[in-house]
Amino acid sequence: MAQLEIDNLSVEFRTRHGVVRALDGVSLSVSRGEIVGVVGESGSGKSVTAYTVMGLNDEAAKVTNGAITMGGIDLLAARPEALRELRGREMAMIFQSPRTALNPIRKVGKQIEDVLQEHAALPRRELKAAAIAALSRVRIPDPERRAEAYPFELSGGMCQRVMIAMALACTPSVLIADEPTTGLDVTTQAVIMDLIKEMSRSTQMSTLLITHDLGLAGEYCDRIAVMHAGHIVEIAPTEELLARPAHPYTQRLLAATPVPDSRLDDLNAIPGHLPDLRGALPPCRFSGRCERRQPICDEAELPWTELSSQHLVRCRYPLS
Amino acid sequence: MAFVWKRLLGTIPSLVGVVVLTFFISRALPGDPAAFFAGPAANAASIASIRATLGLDRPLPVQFVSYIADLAHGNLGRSLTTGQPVLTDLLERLPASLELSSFALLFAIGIAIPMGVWAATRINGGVDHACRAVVTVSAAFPTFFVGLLFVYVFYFLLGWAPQPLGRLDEIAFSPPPRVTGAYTIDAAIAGDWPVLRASLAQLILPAISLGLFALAPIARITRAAMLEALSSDFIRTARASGLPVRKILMAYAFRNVLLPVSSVLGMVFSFLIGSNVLIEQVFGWQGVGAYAVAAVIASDYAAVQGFVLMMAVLYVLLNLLVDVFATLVDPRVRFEG
Amino acid sequence: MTVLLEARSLSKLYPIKRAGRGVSLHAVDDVSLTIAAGESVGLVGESGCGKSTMVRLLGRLIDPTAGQVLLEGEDLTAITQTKFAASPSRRRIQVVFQDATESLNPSFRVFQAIADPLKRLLGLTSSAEIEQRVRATAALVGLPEELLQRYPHQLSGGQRARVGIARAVVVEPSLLILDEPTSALDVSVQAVILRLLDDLRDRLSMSYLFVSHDLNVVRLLCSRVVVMYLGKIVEIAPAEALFTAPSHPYAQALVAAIPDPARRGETRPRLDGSPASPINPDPNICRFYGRCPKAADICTKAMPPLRAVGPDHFAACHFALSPAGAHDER
Amino acid sequence: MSLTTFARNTGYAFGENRLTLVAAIILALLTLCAIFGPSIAPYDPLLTSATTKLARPSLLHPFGTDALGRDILSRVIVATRLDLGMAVSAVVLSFVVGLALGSLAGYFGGWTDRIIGRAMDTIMAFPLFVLAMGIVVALGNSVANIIIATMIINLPFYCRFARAEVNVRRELGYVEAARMGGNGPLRVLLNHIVPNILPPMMVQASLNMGWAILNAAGLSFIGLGVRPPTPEWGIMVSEGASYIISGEWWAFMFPGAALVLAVFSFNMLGDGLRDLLDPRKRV
Repeated sequence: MAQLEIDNLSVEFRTRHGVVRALDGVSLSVSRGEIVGVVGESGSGKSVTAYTVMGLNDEAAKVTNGAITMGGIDLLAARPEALRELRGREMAMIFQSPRTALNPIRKVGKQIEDVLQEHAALPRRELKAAAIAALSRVRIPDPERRAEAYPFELSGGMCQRVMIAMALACTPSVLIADEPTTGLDVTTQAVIMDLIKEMSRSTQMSTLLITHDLGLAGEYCDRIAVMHAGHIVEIAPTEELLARPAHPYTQRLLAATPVPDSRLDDLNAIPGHLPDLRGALPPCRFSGRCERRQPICDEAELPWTELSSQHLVRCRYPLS
Repeated sequence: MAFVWKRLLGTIPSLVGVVVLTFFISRALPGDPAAFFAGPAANAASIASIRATLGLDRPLPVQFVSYIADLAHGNLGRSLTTGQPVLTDLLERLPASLELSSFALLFAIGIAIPMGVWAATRINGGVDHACRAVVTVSAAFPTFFVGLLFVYVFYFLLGWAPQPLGRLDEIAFSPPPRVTGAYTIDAAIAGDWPVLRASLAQLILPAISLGLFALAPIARITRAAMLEALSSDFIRTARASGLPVRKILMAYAFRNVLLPVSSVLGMVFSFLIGSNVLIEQVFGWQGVGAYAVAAVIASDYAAVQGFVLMMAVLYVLLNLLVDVFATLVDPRVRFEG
Repeated sequence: MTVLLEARSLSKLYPIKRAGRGVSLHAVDDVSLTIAAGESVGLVGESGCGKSTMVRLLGRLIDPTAGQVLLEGEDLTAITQTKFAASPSRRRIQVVFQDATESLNPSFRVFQAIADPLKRLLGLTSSAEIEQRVRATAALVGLPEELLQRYPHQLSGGQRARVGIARAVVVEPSLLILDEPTSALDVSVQAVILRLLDDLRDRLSMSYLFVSHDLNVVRLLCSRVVVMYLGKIVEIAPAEALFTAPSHPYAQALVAAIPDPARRGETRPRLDGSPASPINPDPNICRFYGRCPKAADICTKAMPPLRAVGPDHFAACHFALSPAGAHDER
Repeated sequence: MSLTTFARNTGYAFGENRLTLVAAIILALLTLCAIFGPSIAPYDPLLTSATTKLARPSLLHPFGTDALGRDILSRVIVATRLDLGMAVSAVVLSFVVGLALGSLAGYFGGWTDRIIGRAMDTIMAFPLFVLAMGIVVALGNSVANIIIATMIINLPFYCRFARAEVNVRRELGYVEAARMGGNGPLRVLLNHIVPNILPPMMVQASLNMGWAILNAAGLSFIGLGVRPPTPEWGIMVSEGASYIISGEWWAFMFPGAALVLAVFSFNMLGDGLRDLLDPRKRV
């Protein structure tokens, strides 16, 4: 059984202007040591998925359907206190803009100690050494000195390493990385992504990588789920998805993403924009932008089409 | 401790500015001080002689130098009403004002900060509404009016408070032996409990009226800064790391609130010192503020100038304290300094 | 090939007063660069390498500490900032700024935003003519007419990007400097804007200086690429050459860092650590020293100059191979 | 902001926060008093009467009479013009001067900035009310000088606010774009920057108005500026204060309440305006 299992998850946000159906029937699983990418444009619901797993959504969010289990524990049914104890110990998260994600007036070593103190059964005097060990695991040079630094004294890439060290301090079994390299330089991005990949392999951690960059997901993920307007529209092993996209949106997204060998003439835009997630929505939320759309797409329930045991697509007329 | 010295040096321009501006207020602005001192009945000759004795016939730079020299000797001039050196007068009355302001500040901080923090953690809850109401109301009430209302309600109607005539009912009690000059502290030192009780009874209404006005900005900024801190990325990280709520609130959110709060304290001190003048007037408190108002009414020029200068210096020093505190709280300030 | 714009030994130093006299941040340090008429040049490098300062220097928004900017031989740096605003050359270099949201005046309607440069730079006063040109430009960049009366906050990201472009091209510049024009956009919108930009360059026969951190995007639009590192140019190369055979170790690391699904699982050389300080750097130590995998003693003794390593291909590294082959100057 | 969104936001600001609406109505009434005060007032505010000294509030004198038998209601109404007038003129003056100085300092930086900044720092180095006292004493005890003193102690807020806003915008893309578009420094400042900082500054001004009223009234309370028998709220409170301990509350209560009402309304209106301008910044 997969380490992290999201089953038919639906989430709504109550806002001033109506109920936003941010997620609808999202299913996804991550096995031990596996990296699964969740890719989509802004507003597709990929971050909401991550936050819901962590139980970090704000009060306006409401899970209306579905289940999330981690290592057999039902996360949605867990009491807040039990969930809090899981966070940081069994599941951890890293964020974009690592500099602001760290407490600006607390030494980074101390911030890691805070996590260890809460979750690791360590005597107080060993906390500091453990924090330094966590820093050196992510190959921060001179960890003793860096532990004494404040976030503003470190570069963005270094802060992200601190974040990773903090997330991995208690060797969690699930890591959620929410756009971990957005805003970092490409060279730093490569180093950070290498590190995440290495860590997830060496500790058999299940990693969910949230990103808008299909190229990045393509290089680092074992499987990729493509999201559009709160739906997962396609999920497949990376090579399969990149070589044989079955959903029109995936194909469009691939065509719009510049990769090293693409040419400007091949670059294609995706017509239209995300549908308004308030009010009535067709079963296929892409139908308004889809040129292959048939009348039935807006009427009947939308089935999953299984192209292979690993390749699922939520389209009645998948590309072949 | 290097940064403390740095801040100390940083106050020099402020102090220079204060001295220069005070000098200009006293000498270079329209209105002839000599005529002022001479009074309405004076003739040209008497004005000229006063001008000479005051040194006002000399060129401005020379006057400035002698002004600085006087200041260096602690000479702020002599009060027309008391006949004493202004500095002596002021130093004698300063502890009373400091006592009042300190109690007011303690009251304001003691209520405003917990209230602001609590309001921010339960936004739109009961405490939040109460916080907003208190902030709105207390910002709209002039201190002197609040003081008078208190006197009317607690002295005249309810009879709970003693007569608002100064720091101690001197018919029933005699002031404690002077150590700090603050009656409450001196009474405690002397172990004279009845006097301590009596002086506290006198202190409570003016301190609360003064504190209420200072409370609004502190509560407002605490609530806003706490809200901002709670919605910040690093709080999200702390939650994602499963830290306990208490730790998130205190070690993460609240410590980050101290910096904006300390930066508003400068403003609060400014309010306090200003409102102090009005409140002393209302409660017959024998501090520097009441002295200054008496001087204003009696056109006692040197006394008012001395008061302005002393308050400015005090304010600069208080701001220095705030700065040092901010530096201790926030490492970033240390590095920018 | 005629040279449109030439930067000669441009430097921009920002004095750091707190640190004392003579201490300054070397944002751009002795950079020379040419852009030919009709050419599209890419400028890449990590944040803090001096890209944005270059944009402002070449756009004549700030004065260089030393060096010149020449437009078809005319020394623009000899004209003061204030005079330049009114000079005829002003219209010939335009910039499309990063983050279209910040680069549009929130209180100007789209029409005003596009019309303002026409009034100031071309001195147009006839409202009929202004209106005609604004509409023509809006059509050119694919901006529907009904959007002209909107305010920026009523537009989508892609529409704002189009307004930013329209405002810059309405005066028909010779050089358009594009400062990360698509960094805030979703890929689907980015694709449209990139194609629009490519199309406009042909139609209006402009030269481009395209500043970006996304090498895949640079590759699509540019024929030549300039790589900067800590205020210095470390490599200039035809786009294909840079991506297939980068010469400078930094450029190599940069190209190797591009995410590429086709190279999954390969271990590629990675660039670790962070750049040296840009504050008063030692002029005799290669800026890349400390992070460079090839670092040797010579790198701390002399700053490597840009030298030819292939046709139109220059690199500033002691170990870059010269076109003749494997001789190096150790 | 288009007219419709403005209308929607206005409706929102009032609808969401009824206090703003109440404040606007009170301010409208106060403005009427300020303009037509002398003709609305039932009695001559200066008319003394030996027979009706310190009369309790009654139908004849709704707010009672003071120690000289003058009608307090009439005095409170007539004083509106002076109290609001002092505050409004001081705020307008500091708004204009502060905007000008702050914009110049923020846009040109360098020496301009240093000199203006140093001047503002010097003002801010004083406890402001105390400085105002000093200024009025030095310049002479008059209403005009109260306005000048209030203007001076308010100046740093506007100046710093404008400076910060200009400084932020100076580096923004749209200002650089305006320069690219051939606008000279003055035009950039006047056409592109100042219009965008006016709305937040107006909010600042309306929030500041209450404070200006308090300051001016505080100065008259301690006997500066306004001279008896001129009706003015601060001085009326001060005159009424002597009778509290003997229980004649109306002499200080009504002018004090007028003061509170005016300050409260301006504060509420300022809050409402801020919400209108930026609903996210709600505090």
